Amino acid sequence: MVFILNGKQESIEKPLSLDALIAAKGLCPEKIVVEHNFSIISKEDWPKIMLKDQDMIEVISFVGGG
Amino acid sequence: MVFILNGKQESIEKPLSLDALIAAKGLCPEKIVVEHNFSIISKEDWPKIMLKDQDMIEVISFVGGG
Amino acid sequence: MVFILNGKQESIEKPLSLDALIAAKGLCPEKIVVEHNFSIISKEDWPKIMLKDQDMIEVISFVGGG
Amino acid sequence: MVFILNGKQESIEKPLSLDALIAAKGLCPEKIVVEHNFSIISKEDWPKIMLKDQDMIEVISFVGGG
Amino acid sequence: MNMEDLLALGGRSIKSRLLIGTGKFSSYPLMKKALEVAQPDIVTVALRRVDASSKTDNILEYIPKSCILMANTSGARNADEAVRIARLAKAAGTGPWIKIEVVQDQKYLLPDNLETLKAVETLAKEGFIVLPYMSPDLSMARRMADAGAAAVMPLGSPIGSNRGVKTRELVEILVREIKVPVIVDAGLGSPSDACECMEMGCAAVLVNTAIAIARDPVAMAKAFKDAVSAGRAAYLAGLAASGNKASASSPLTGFLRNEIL
Amino acid sequence: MNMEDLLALGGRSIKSRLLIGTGKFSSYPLMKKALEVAQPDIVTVALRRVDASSKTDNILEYIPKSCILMANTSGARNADEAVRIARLAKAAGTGPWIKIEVVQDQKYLLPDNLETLKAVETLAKEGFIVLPYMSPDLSMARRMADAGAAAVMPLGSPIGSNRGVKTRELVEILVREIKVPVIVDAGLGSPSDACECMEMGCAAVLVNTAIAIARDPVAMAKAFKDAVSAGRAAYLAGLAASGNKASASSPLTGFLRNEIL
Amino acid sequence: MNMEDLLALGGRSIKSRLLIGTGKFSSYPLMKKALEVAQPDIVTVALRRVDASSKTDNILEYIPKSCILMANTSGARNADEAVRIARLAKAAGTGPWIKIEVVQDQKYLLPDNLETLKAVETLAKEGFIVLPYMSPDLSMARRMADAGAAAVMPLGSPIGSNRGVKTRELVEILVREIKVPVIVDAGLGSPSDACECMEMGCAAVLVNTAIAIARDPVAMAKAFKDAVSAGRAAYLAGLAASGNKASASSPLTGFLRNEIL
Amino acid sequence: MNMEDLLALGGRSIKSRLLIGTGKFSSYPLMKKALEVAQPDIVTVALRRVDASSKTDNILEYIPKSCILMANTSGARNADEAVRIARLAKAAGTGPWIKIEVVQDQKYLLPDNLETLKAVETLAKEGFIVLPYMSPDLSMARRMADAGAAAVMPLGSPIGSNRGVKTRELVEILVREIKVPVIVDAGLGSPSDACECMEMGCAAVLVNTAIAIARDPVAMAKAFKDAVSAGRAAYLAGLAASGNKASASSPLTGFLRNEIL
Repeated sequence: MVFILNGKQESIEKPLSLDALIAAKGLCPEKIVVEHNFSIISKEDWPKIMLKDQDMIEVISFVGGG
Repeated sequence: MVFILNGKQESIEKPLSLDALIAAKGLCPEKIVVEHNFSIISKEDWPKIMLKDQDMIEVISFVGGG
Repeated sequence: MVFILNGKQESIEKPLSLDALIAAKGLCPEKIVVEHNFSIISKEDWPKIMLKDQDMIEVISFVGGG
Repeated sequence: MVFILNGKQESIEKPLSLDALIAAKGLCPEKIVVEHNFSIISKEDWPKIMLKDQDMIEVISFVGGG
Repeated sequence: MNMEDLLALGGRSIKSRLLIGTGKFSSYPLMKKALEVAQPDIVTVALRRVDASSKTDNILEYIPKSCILMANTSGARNADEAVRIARLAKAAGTGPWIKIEVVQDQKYLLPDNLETLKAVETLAKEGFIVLPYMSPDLSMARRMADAGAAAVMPLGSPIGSNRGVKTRELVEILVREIKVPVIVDAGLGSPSDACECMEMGCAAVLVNTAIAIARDPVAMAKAFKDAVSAGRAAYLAGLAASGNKASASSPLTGFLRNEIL
Repeated sequence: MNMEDLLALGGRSIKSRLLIGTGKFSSYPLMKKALEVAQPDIVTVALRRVDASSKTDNILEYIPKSCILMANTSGARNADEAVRIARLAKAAGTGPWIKIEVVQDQKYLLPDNLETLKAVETLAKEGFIVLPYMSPDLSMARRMADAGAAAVMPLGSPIGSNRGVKTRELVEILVREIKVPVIVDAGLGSPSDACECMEMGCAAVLVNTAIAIARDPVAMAKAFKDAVSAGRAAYLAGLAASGNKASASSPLTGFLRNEIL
Repeated sequence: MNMEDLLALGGRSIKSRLLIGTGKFSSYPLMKKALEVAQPDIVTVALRRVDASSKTDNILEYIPKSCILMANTSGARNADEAVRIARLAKAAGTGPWIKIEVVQDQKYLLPDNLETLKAVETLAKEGFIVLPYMSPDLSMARRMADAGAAAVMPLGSPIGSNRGVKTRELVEILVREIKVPVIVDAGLGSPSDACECMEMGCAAVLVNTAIAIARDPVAMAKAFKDAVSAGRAAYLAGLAASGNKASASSPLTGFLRNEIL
Repeated sequence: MNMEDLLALGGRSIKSRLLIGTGKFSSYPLMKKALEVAQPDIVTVALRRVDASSKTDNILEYIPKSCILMANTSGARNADEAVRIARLAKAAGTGPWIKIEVVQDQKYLLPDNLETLKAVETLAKEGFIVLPYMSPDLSMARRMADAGAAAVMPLGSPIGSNRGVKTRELVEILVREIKVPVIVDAGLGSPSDACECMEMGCAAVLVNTAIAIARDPVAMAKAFKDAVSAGRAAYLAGLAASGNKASASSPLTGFLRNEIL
């Protein structure tokens, strides 16, 4: 099963929840916001979301900007 | 019966056609355009238009402008 | 005998020294400088200068300027 | 015997007049002005001037300028 | 100036890059003289209610027949009013050329880009040759061009202010980025302002007040005409770059030092 | 432009208010074409040591006979050198017209007003028609005029910089206060710069680099010629004042409101 | 500067009229130092996809906790994208403050006023405190204010160009006519540019590039801070009018003539 | 601002780069307050005949004792008069500091560079610390520096005109070429003008009218003080260059396209 993370296709064998994905990627929950198929998912809901085939996930954080 | 000519109310007793009105006002047909109740009336149709109560007539011509 | 003080002609009967003139005019020695016939006279020399006919005296002080 | 022409030292054996020098250099009299030891020499006087040792000659002409 | 340098506009080949407005002249005969010396291809006029009582002349009789008449929609406060005026103008005989002018702000007479865009869309569809007077903004100028504007006419400064090309920074960008001709309209106060616009690469300029209220409008019209062709010629001839240092235009003559080389 | 508007200068009546310098042209024939289209009355040249080895043409053959030749003293670093060059130029046949140019500063080529003044005094006494290139300073310009300068020629910006009239504030004061003609020399980079000078009331402008190094010097010469007459005409025609607010050039048409009056 | 002169914006009382952008600093610690000396109340940040591979720090840790964080929507090419980024930013914790930046043009990064207006309408309804970066156009600025923008942020010149307030003519009109604060954003290259904006009556300025890429960003941040309060103070203190003539600041001392009065 | 950034002038280390003139204040007490907030190191005064009848205060009592008093020679029309006033001022107790101001022109109050130079030569020899007010001309500024001027003070625009640095082109050249400090005197109308001068690299500015006739001279004095240090700090911090294109200060966020990389 494949999904798109920040524009890159990735594939997994066994089921994976959003928080497991974040953890696996070693991303710091405090500094990011996650969008799952165009809807923003609050941290507390990450465990409830199980990735499905073709899911599109965006993980965003702040950078310098004017 | 009353009508509005260029924003001024006027009243008449007997029926009057657009071309008769233009003539009565001494306006030169070549240099004007006439709007009757928001639709533009070409010169040849002036005789066909008989003024009705509350009609709104605009008679416009060119002036200097930038 | 006449002399010119700041462009105005004045006349006196009896001899007059510079310091007497300054005193007579009620000018405050601290804030002025005195020029006698185009040479600057220091305060201590004022008593030594006796006015002569046609002497030209300028009494100058500071004012605002850019 | 040596002389300076436009800043360059040159030497000659036998006597030479200004007009001979100009001719020898192939310069067109119409377009130049000649200065001999800081005085301007008119064309008619060129033949009269015999070069002397250490003479300084400037030959000038017009060029583009703003 | 190169005879072949014509401006393609509204399907016509325009020779004069000086468009002239007819407002504010002290008299029609004076205006006529000014137009005769300036020889514009395009002249703007406005519309107004006829005053039956006053017997004013017909301005059209004082505009050379050879000129393209372009009515403006001055007085319009929104797209609908502009469209209505445009249709009246066409019916009145100015043909398809229309300068869209939609103004809400009565103090600076600045154009309303959004209502102007709407009017461009409607009138271009109806076959008008549409020249919108606009506030110099790249995104709206693009939309007007895409909607069928024959040209865009950004302001140099407020109408009648004679302040010159105060919007140069933005107008230069329009010139580089917009695919239709850019014609600076409003605010040009002197021939050097008009010349500067042409040197920047503008396709043309529209001038009214600076000519009409000059002490001698006829001579001023001629001055603008010459300045516009000078500026256009300079643009075509390739202006030299400017620098921060000096660069001698004359040889730094050597002989004065009398140095022995 | 008014045929009677002639510039009285050095006892002559000058028709063209565009003086042209002859430096930096890529070739003499090209320069000749530029002069033929611009039709200047006064053309500047410089002096240089003849290089016997090189067989360059005589520049004078490429300058219309009708032009007044004015040699400049470029290369002079003080009054004495300027005087020496002026005398050489006269002997070489340019007649009494001389542009004094005394420069110490080799980076910006800015004129030395004090040495320039001394050269004016000497040469005016010798009967030269003296036009000093100067830094725009009222007190020195007055002295040059009193010493017999036929005109004063303040710089617009450094020679060859094409930066325009960066000294406008001071040049405008010279125009109002100096009794001899004020001719802006140096730095004018585009026809609009020259036009602006003329609108300010300058008597003329002297241009060289901007024409000589343009992509098309002949077309650029024509552009400067037209811009100068446009600017002069505008000055004579009386430019309208500029304001901070807008002022309608069209009637703010009433009929759109349909109000009952 | 008067302690009571606070800017009411988004329901807050803002003390510093210098808003600072966080892009382009060579390091976060350097940026932190600059923010510490400039003491802005409002600081802008951007959003970007996390790169799992790179372990970059969290910029928020380098911004004083006292600052209001305002995310921008840079990268958005239309209203929908801007709205989406705004919601993400809010979810990510910047709260309700959002700088709308919708850019189609990648060369000059000029804002798209129409798409920006749409984003203002949507986000203001959602309770965001919306500050739109916009092209200085009165009609669109009015619409943005009417749609609930907390302020309008016209550009001085293109982002990062450091060219200053090239749009002064139009920005001055916004200051006079728009009822919400006018904050000049983009293009300010030096403290004097920022000072000039404040003297014009702008409510504040937003600066990023000119500070971030200065040789010494910390000192430059302080310089901008001081120039902004100087300009604001001058505006409040009432600048004297400028004139064309001189007016002596010293008495023209009489005694030197030695005239007998 | 860097504590070590002191201006070496006349053998002193000057902390404030804002020199203040004392003319035109509506009252001495008001002037005193302005000087107390601006904390200038150098303050200028003028001389005048005492009017025995009027009992005006002594201005010196309203100037902080810590200030260096610098008398000006206003009213002088030539070098001799300037020298005479300088000597009177010294006798009156201002010490060796003198601002030379020689003016013939009563309309624009422009300095006479030649007479000013003569006064510099005489007074420098007599041990005065001479700061000549001058018309920005490189050759004369060099001579004044060579004659012993402690600094040169070119005008920004006519005295009291509040027009700003209209002579920027020439002043910038002085800053680069003259070995003594360049202090812009006259014409600065707003703090941003003063800030701009400092950013250009001027050593200091002298302001009088713009402060004295402001609605609130005390607040304006503070504004000028802050703007001057801001401009100086910016100069030291290295202003970034300006460009013609935009340069993004935010990443052009990629995620919005949802492209598959």
